[in-house]
Amino acid sequence: MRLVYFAWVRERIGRASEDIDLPADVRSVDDVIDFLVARGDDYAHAFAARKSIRAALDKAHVSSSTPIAGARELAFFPPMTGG
Amino acid sequence: MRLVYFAWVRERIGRASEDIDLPADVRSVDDVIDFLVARGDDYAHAFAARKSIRAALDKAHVSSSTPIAGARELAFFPPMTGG
Amino acid sequence: MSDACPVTVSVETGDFDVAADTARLCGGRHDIGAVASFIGLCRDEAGQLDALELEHYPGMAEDELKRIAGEAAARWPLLGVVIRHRYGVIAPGAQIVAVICASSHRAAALAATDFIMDFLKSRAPFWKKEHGRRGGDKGWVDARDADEAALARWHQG
Amino acid sequence: MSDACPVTVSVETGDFDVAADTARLCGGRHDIGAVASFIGLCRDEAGQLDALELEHYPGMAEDELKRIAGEAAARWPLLGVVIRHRYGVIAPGAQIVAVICASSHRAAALAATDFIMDFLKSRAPFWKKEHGRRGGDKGWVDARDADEAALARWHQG
Repeated sequence: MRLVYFAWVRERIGRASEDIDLPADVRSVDDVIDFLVARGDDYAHAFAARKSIRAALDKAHVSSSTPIAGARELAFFPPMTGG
Repeated sequence: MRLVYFAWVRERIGRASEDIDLPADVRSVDDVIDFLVARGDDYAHAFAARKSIRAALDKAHVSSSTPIAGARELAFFPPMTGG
Repeated sequence: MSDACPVTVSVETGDFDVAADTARLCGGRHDIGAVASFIGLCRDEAGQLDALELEHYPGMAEDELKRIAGEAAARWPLLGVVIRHRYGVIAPGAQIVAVICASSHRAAALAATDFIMDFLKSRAPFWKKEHGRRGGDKGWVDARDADEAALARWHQG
Repeated sequence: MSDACPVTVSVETGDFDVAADTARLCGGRHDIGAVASFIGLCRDEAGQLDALELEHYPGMAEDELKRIAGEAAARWPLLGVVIRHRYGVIAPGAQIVAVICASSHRAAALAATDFIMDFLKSRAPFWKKEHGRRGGDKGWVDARDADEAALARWHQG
């Protein structure tokens, strides 16, 4: 799966995107966050304020309980501040 | 006192303005309307739908019970339709 | 707040330029974060209209527009207001009225524009007459009850 | 209603021209009686800001703006919507975002513009970073609770 990061999530993780093979038991957006946090301190830092992180699956907003099955791209970012 | 008329009030009365010496017992905007209606059919026609006629005293909106003492110009017109 | 809010009002036969007014409002200052505007156009849905003719009360029209702009500036932290209203003969598709409100934040600019249009419709002394396609005089436009009712929105709070 | 409502959306680094967009929306038609617009500008009240940098999610940003415009067109009888949002480095005083809504009547045009700005602020994937005067990085702008709360206005009725 392709993971993409924006704003300070991107800065903390240290990259804009990456392709990761996720284990079969990683089923929801929440599971992906757990998986990433366990990977290292940069990820743990990025997701420290976990409730404020937003996710989009194939470029549509989703809640963190959403299943990721069949999706190609998962994005994580802070609350939006456009306009 | 100078009386000025707009839109269909002006058309029904047949003039845009006139200067009239009002009797001493004509004290309010309502009194002016009564005085005009008694003057002739054109005035009676103009003020037939009396509740819908608006008045302005020296270019400020007033209610029909407002005293006219000291004012120089009294305007009558239909509900406004600008914008 | 109204001390800091320049107000420009005009009642003229000629057309106006909202882009130029917006540029003038914002020129040389960096405290404006939001500009809301409204343009009212001469509408002719059915293709029956040759033109609108707008009558106004000279002097009072300008005064009322200034008064309404001042009320908006007293209610919201505005950094500039422009109100332009034309009179005379106006063809379908042409501009009739424009309101522009500048502020630091969007909520104030948008609400003030809405407020000014509501009061302008029912309080500024203008009257519209329709001229029909075949030279026929279709008569004076009736005031809409909805316009008067719209004012009630602003009396609460 | 949305069939009759052309929607134009753009996410670009370059500036936009609201007057040109308005003319394009209204050109050659006489059924538009009201055009409301909103322009968001880069604000620097304290003179501390060198520039804003806007990051966005390519693809999703355009999709979200189109989705929000479509929701507005489903709620109100609109005759045209334009949403333009810039990204990249934007200097104080420069334009960031514009929303233009055309309709037969003013209430729809104004409400739709307000609605689109509210949803754009909290749902369109853009993020602002401030660059300070002395080259210092002032960091990412925090989302305002007020922006999220503004959405609640549209959930009733």
